[in-house]
This record gives sequence, C-alpha cells and structure tokens, in this order.
Amino acid sequence: MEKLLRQQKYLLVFVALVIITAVEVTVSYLPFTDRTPQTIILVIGSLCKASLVMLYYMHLRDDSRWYALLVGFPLVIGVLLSVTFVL
Amino acid sequence: MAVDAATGVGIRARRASWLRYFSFSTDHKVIGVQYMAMSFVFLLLGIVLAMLIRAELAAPGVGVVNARLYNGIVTLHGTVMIFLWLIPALVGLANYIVPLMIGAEDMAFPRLNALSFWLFLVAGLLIVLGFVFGPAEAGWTAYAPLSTLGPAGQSFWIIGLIVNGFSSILGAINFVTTVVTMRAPGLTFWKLPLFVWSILAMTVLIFMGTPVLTAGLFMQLFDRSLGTVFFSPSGGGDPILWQHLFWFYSHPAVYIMVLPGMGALSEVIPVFARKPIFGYKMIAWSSIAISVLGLLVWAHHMFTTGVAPAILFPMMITSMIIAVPTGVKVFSWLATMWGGKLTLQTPLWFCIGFISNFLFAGMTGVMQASIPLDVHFQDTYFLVAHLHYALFGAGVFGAFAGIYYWFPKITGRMYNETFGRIHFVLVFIAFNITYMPMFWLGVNGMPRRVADYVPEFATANLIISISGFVLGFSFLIFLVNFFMSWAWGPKAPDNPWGALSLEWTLPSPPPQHNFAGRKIVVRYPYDFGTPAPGSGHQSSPPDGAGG
Amino acid sequence: MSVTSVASQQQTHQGHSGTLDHRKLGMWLFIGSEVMFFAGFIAAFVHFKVLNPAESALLDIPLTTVNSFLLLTSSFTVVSALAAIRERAVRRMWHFLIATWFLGAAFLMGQALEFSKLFYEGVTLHSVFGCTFFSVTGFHGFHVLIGLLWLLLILVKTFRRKIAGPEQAMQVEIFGLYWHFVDVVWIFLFAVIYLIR
Amino acid sequence: MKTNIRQVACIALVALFIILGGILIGLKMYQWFLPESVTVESAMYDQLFRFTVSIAGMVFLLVEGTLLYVLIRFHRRPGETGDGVAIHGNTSLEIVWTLIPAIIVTVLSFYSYDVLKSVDVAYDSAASWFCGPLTPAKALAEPVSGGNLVIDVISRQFSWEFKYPQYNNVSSSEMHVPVDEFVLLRLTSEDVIHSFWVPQFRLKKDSLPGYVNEARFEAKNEGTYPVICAELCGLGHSEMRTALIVESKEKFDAWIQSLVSQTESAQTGDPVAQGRALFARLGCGACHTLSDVGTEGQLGPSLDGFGARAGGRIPGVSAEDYVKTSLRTPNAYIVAGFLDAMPSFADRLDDAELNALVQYLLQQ
Repeated sequence: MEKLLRQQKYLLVFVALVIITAVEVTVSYLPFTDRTPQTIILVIGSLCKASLVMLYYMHLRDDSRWYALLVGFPLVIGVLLSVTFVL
Repeated sequence: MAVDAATGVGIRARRASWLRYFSFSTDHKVIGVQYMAMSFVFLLLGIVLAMLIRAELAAPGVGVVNARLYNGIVTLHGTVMIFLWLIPALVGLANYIVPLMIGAEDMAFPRLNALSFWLFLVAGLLIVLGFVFGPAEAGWTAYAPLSTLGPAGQSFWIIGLIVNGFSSILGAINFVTTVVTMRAPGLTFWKLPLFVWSILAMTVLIFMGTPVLTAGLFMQLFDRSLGTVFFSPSGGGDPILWQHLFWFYSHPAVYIMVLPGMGALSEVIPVFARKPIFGYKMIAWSSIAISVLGLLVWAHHMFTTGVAPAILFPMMITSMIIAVPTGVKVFSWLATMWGGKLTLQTPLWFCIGFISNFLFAGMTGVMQASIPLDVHFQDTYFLVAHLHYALFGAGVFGAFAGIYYWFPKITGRMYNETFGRIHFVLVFIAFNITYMPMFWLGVNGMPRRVADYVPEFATANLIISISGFVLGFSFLIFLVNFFMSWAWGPKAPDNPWGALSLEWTLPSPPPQHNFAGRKIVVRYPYDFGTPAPGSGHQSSPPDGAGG
Repeated sequence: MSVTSVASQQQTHQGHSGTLDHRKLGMWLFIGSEVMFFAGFIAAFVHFKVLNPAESALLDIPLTTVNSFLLLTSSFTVVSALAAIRERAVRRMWHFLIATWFLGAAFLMGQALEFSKLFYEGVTLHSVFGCTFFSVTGFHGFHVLIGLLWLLLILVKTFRRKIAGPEQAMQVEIFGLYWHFVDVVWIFLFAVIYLIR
Repeated sequence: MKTNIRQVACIALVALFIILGGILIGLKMYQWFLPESVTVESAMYDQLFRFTVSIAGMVFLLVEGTLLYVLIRFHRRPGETGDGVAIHGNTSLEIVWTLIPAIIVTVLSFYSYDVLKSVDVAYDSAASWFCGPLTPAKALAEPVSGGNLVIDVISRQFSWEFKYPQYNNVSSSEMHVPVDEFVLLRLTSEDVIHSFWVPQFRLKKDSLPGYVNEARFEAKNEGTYPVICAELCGLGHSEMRTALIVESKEKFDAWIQSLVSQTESAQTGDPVAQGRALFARLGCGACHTLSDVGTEGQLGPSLDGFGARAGGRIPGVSAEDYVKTSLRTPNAYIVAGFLDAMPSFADRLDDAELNALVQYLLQQ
C-alpha cells in the first residue's frame, strides 16, 4: 500500500516536471518587450524543477540533513558566483 | 618493530616496513607518510628555486639567470611551494592523524585515499617536467592572456594542476566522509579535537573551491589548444574572467594552508600549557566561519582591475570581517597559555612563532583588505612579504609545530630537542629578517616578479638575500634531525607529552589497524588542569627527550 | 564537559556514528563539488551572454525541449528502478534501467545532432558564444556518457545476479544520485542557455 | 571576583600605554615607511594609512606584549610539576574580543569608502558603481568631453606610450602633466595585462587588452617620478618603466607645443625623421640601446651602428629585408645571447611607417 503511494508520488512529480517544462518553453516563446518578468519566471521554474528532483527523486526530503547541507551550501555559493559574473 | 633487530625476523620485518612506503598501500598511515615524504622532496626543490631567486636579486642588474629562466623559476617556486609542498604536507599529516584522533580504523575510502596520493605524485611530476619544455613563465597566478601565449611548459602546468585538483577533491571528500561517518561511538562533534575541526573546515574549502579552478584551467587549456577565446580579448573574451575563477580557489587556498596549522596549535598549546583550551566552541566555530567567509572574498585580489565596485566593495567588507574569527583564535590561544605551566619545547616554540608571525600577516592583511590602501600594495613586494608571512610564517610554522608534536607517534622515536630548538631559533630569526624589509621595498616602488631593480634597493635586497640563504639552510637542520632521529632516535613512549586525544592511547607507531579490538575511551580531549573537573585524571607534565 | 563513554571498535568501514552511509555521503560530496565545477562554466556563459546577448538566437529550442523531456523521463525511470529493487522486483528494475539507458543514449544523440547543426550554421569554438556553449553543454554531455557507462556496469551486475535485492539497492541508489544530478544540471542549463534570451 | 584599586590602575595603565604606543607607531611608520606624497589622492591615502597602522600598532603591542608576558611569567620552572588552572573559557571575555575587532573593521570599512569616494572614478556615479570604469577599447576613438586634461596610456610589451587626445593625439614615451590640475587617464593595453603604478601617487590601475580603464589624479608637487609596470607582463617586465614629469603649466604647454610641431614636421618631413619619431613613440628604447635617441635598453641588442651590421647578419638576406622581417616576425632571427622577447609590430605599423622605421634604423 505504502509502496503504491510512493510510486504514485514519483509519477506525480514527473508530471509536475513535465508541466513546468512545458510552461517554461511556452513562456520563452511569448513576445515580451521587457525580458525581465520572463527571466524571473524561467529562473523560478527551473529552481522548482531542480528542488522537486532533489527533494523526491534524490530523497533529500526524508534523508539525513547532512546531504541537504552538503549540496545546498555549494548550490548557494555557486548561484552567488554566477550572479557576480552578471555584473 | 620493537623486537630485537638481531634476529632475521626483525630485519625482514623492518625491511618490509620500509618497502610499504613504496607500494600502493591503502593504510592511511602509510599514505600519510608518503604524502609528507614526497612533499619534503618538493620542498627541497622549492628551496633551491628560492635560493636562485635570491641569488639573482642579491644585486641589481641581470646576474645569475636570464629573464626567461627567472620568470620560469618564480612561477615554479610559487607552484611547488603551494601545491606540492605545503598543502600535501598538511594533507599527509591530517591523513595520518585524523583517523587516529576520531578512533577510526582507516579513512572511509582507503583505495580512494591511495589514489589521491598517486594522482598528486603524477601532478607534481607533470608540473616539474613542464619546466624542461619551455618553462611556464606567467607566475603561479597564470594571468591570461600572458599565460595563453606562453611556451609549452604552461600546458604541462595547467594539466598538472587539473590532476592535482582531482587528487585534492577526492581527498577532501574522503576526509569529510571519514569525520562525519567514522567517529568512535560517543565521540560527538563537540568532543572532536580542534585539529579535526580545522581539517573539516579546510576540506570544505577544497571541495568547494578546487572545482571552480579546474573549470578555469580547462578554459585556459582550451584557449591554448583548441583556439577558444575565453580569455583572449581579440576574440571577444575577457581576461578578468580567469582572475575570478582563479582567485575563487586560490584565496581559499590560503586558508587551506593556514587552517591545519591553526588546528595543530589548538592541540599543542593546551598540552604544553597543561591547561584546557580556552573557548573550545568559539575556536571550532571560528574555523567554520573562516572557511565560509573565505569563499566570499576572492575579488579582493582584483582591486586594481577596474571591476565594478558592486563586486569589489562587498568583498572588501567580507575580507575585513575574516579578521574577526582569526582574532578570536589568536586571543583564545593566548588565554590558553595565560596561567598555564608552559613547557617550552620545540612544538610550543613553533606555536609561539606562528602567533607572532601570523599577527603581521593579519595586520597587513586587514590593510590590504581596504581597497584604497591595497591599490598601492597590490602586486608589490609588500604583498610578497604579506603572503610569505601568511603561508610561511603561519602555514609552515604550524605544520612544523604539528610535525614535531606528532613525530614520536608517527615514527616511534623522539626527535632531538636541541636540534629542534636550534632549528626554531634559526628559522624564526632568519624568516623575519628576510621578509620584514620586503614591506618597505614594496611600498617604496619594487613590484613583484622583477628580475632587476633600481640601485637604491640594492642594500635591502642584499640583506634579504643573505638572510634568505640562512633561512634555506635552516631547513637542512630540520631534515638532518628528522632522518637521524627516525633512524637512531630514542624509542618514544605511547604518550610522551601526556596528551589526552585518542591517538596517544595507541602504541607509537600505531599498529596497522589502529584501534582494532581495543577499547576506545572517549573523553573531552582538553581535560587538563587542576582540579580536573569531572575526570579524576591528574595529568603529568611532558617528559620528552631533552626537555 | 568531560563525559566518558566506553565502546569496542567495530571492524567494518560502515559508519559507527549515526545512520549515515559513507558511500552515499561521499557521492553527495562529489555532487557538491560538481555543482561548483558547473557553476564555474555557467558563470562564464552568463558573463558573456550579458556582454553579447544576440548569438543564442541560433539555438534549436524544439529539439532541446525534446531532449529535456528525455532526460526528465530517465530520472523518473531511475527512481522507479530503485523503488523496484527495494521491493526485490529485479525484473521491473531491469526494465526501468534499460529504459533509462536508451533515454540517456537518445539524449546524447540529440545533442550530437544539435552540435552538428550549429557547426553547419557556422558556430565555431572561436567565438565567445561558441566556446562557452560547447564547453558547458559538452561537459554535461560527457557526464551523461559517464553515467551510461556506469549504468552498463550495473546492468551487467544485475545480469550476473550480483544485484538481486534490497541488499544491493545502495549501488542503484548511488548511481541514481549521480544521474539525477546530471538531470538537475540540465534543468539549469536548459533555462539559462536556451530559454532565457 | 572582587577587583581592588591596584588591579584597575594596572589595567588602565597598560591600556593607556598600548593606545599611545599604537598611535606613536602609526605616526612613525607614516614618516619612515611611505615614499613622498605628491597628489591630493596620495595625501588622503596617507591619512588612512596612518589611522590603520595606529590601530595595527595597538594590536601589535597587545598581542606581542601578552605573548612575552606569558612566556616570562608562566613558563614551567625546573622541577615544577602539576597543571595550570582548569579554566575552560569566559563568555563575556570571548564576546569582548569578538566585538572589538568587529567594530574596528566596520570603522575601517566606512573610512575606506570615504576615501574611495574621492579618489576613485568608479565611485562617481551609480552607473559606474554597477559596471565599473571598464569600457570596451573602442571608447578611445570617441572625442574627449570635459575640460580636464585627458591622457591615453597605451601599454605594450615592454613600453608605455602616452597619447594626448586634446592635442591632436600627439604621443610620447614619457608622461608630462601640469601641476595643480586634474588629469584623467584612460588606460589600455595592446597585448597582455600591464599595470600602471606611480608609488609617489599611491596610484595603480591595470591596463587591460580590449578594455579601457580609468584613473584620475591631481599632482601638487613638481618633480620627476617613476612609472612602473606592476603586473608580470613577460620577459621584459622589470625593464618596463618610464618617467612621469610634473611641471608648471607654462613648461607643460611649451613641451606639448614643441611635441605637436615635431610630430607634424616628422609626418611631412623625410622618412628618416619620421622613423626617428616612431622609434621614440613606440618606446623601442625600453629594450634597445640607441645613442641617437638617447636610450639604453638592455633586453634587446644595441642598435648603435646597426646599419653597418644588418646586411651581413644573415647570408643572402639584404639589410632592408632583415630589418623588415625582424619587425614583423621578431623570432625569425634571434641575435646570439638574446631572448625571443620582442613582440611583433606587423599590425601596429602601416607600410609607410614600416619603411620609415627601416630607413631610420639603416641610417644608424
């Protein structure tokens, strides 16, 4: 029973990923004059997707905090690094 | 090995024990010794190069070496001393000690551990051999586009550093995993020796910083071999990009080289002062703070490049804030010694030297963190002096404190205390006479990495060169002491210093599987002092040889 | 301050302290450093994209969208394979892993197609866009390739009954971590390189 | 614990000693340590330096003093056994020595920002705050706006060239500036990264290939000061220095006018004169000795009596071809005992200029 739920969960996550991707692609085609809102949507979208994969497929949600810490810290610093280079 | 050497058994056993060090061993102790031994080989090379530099600079005008050779030597000296001597020496020490300190039988991934050593060896050979194929002559910072235009040796240098990067990333992963998963039962994080804390902080820096440098090195390699234009302005590239990627690793590299020394101090000082470490948690947290802040200061090497203040100014502030945790460490060490019963033996002397030199590194560091001041200091001998105070005065002194302190445990012999003290006195005095005048030289107009200089700097440079040769000589005293004592020194007891951390509960040198089948008594490792609260332990003063 | 506790040393490499598995922790640390590696390249790409935004118009978004779906699906199949082996359903795991392998391979082929098209359109390594784009996506493709080889190894082990139940699930899980990470990298690359103009 | 009056007095005395000593160190270092201060900016720099070093001096006295005291007071006497007192820490003390440094560096940051605002062009506007002074190199082509004297600093391996865009782009290998006037520098490089450093100005700016970097200063004292390349730029790095002359407005005007007329006459005049001007402008003298121009560079071979030697150097290569090749692809022929350090001038000289230079060199 509980196993079945887990399978459903994985499937749901997958569907969510697909939907978000579809939304992202459509958004990228919309003829915005100002690109900023579009960029924001896309960034948020990809962040959502990444966190979905990491939380459920990589089991960060139920696993030890250590793993989350050890990958979260690089993620934050890495984002900072990239932001630095935008300037 | 303690068995009588007369019987063939003893001899064969001894020979076997020597051969281990030339094999693909997975024993963390053997690997640790391999690391340290190799690093000392490279140290000798680095010293020879330094002597050549000082010989060239002893008098103005082109003397001993020509400009090409000089730039090559400067580049190789920096690279060897940082990547092939100091970091490997400290990693080797940690490799030997950390598993013992946490009561583990070995590292978490013994084969990976061996692999990282042999990768390091390959990297070292690549970097040194590159010198033959037209030396890399862009300095150890390898600023593009000078480096992308340079001779073939530069490519060897790049590939060598990439391999070295893999080696240290694997090593770092191994350390963190070991400390997190292999601690003896009951050994909580807040009972870890501070050396382990500092190694943890150091390895975080390694596995965060090195990949970025590796990315940059790949780009530079592509620029040289595939004709990409990452750093070449003619193709629309940006030379400053390299500086960002390089310093993102190479500033943390400074803390990578200093943190283990700080850890060693936090071990040695309480033992030789017979007093608990002062403010354990603050010291542990300051290590973590240094490593986190250390990742956010890289642009302070680029204050003269004209990069946006929006990047430079925040990094100036973070650079200054790093002075706070480092200050906490220094004050805590002083407070630990205050009211103690200091046994002034070589390890403690090196700790005192560390504090004294590190003070200068710190003060000039804060000065260089301030953008307007640094604009004048940048790329001058002031900076050369500062970085040697940090890496040599602090990093190397800390390494020596650790090496002397754990020498009995590693070799099973006592080093010669008299030689040790001579070594300290010589290296401390020569060090300060060598590098102190460089502050003045830099401020008054001597840029770094010049083969020639104006006559008014002749006197200062001559003094520096002479004292530099003495400094180089002082290392020989150490090496003589090291090998003589290892071969013929008096047998060391299990715990010559009366220390309380786990590694001293083992025989010296420790058996192959460390704690296999032993009871591990976990306790707070700084439980010195009378009356010792909690434990009924009445510790006795160190009875080291010559003490 | 000084609590004293006594225990006998275990002989295994399994962690004494806590429930953390050292292989899994090692993998996560490796992923952490990989994050920084790609951060370096993505940073470079962003840097130049800001400097000259025009060039990325050549990119073929429909093709790469298909590629993204392939990779996302492969993530799903991997995690399902793990679930399967945990339930000792080796056959189901086998199918899922095979599917993963082909999805990954298809992704690589799509990338090869894309690269050849771009070359044909005259995007070379000698422009900032070219060198940043090819290096970052190329390194990602390289990671996919490594993943495929690793997966091949696991398939062989399964075939040889070396992986037959929850006892060996860890091998699949660690491979899964790697594979998901490669997917996550692609999620970011897809947004940063292709979609954000 | 109860504190008696003597303890308090003692601590107060030590604190006083440390503070006064620190300030003294700051003042003395400021006098002994720094070179002459020439510009408005360097004066501000020195103030900040004095302030910082005074604080550093206090820290120095505190730490080294404590260290010495501890060594003398607390070392183990012969035959002495036992331990120190088991003190594990003192929260309030730890807070104090965390807060005080924090406060110090905060103050220092604010002070530094204050100085930066007035010395660094990057802090002039919000725009430059976010993009910095760096602009693509083509910016140099744009006409100069504003009344200040603008000097384009062009660096190449291994010489400096100073262009004066407001004086129809005449250029010199020495830098002349009038005293008491704002000068705006626009730095760029033709090959690798160099760094423009004048110690007496406390001014250093990298000159990057492909970019224009900006710096400004206002000199207060007349005199001659060194311009030094601070960034490793190749084999001639240590030779890459020239003079910066601060002189009165009149002298400066005279100098620049003579330079303008010289340049015009050189352009109209015979190729030899033009070649001589080129030799001076391109800073060939940084590496080559040539008595006619009065240079004594050591990195490359001397060019005195070059015309006589050039022909026979390589069998079957005429003197003219030899010089042309040596300018276009310097590594084709290397004179024995010298390094392949010379950069190519192929795309820096048009044919007319190349010929002029060749003619001039063959005259030597």
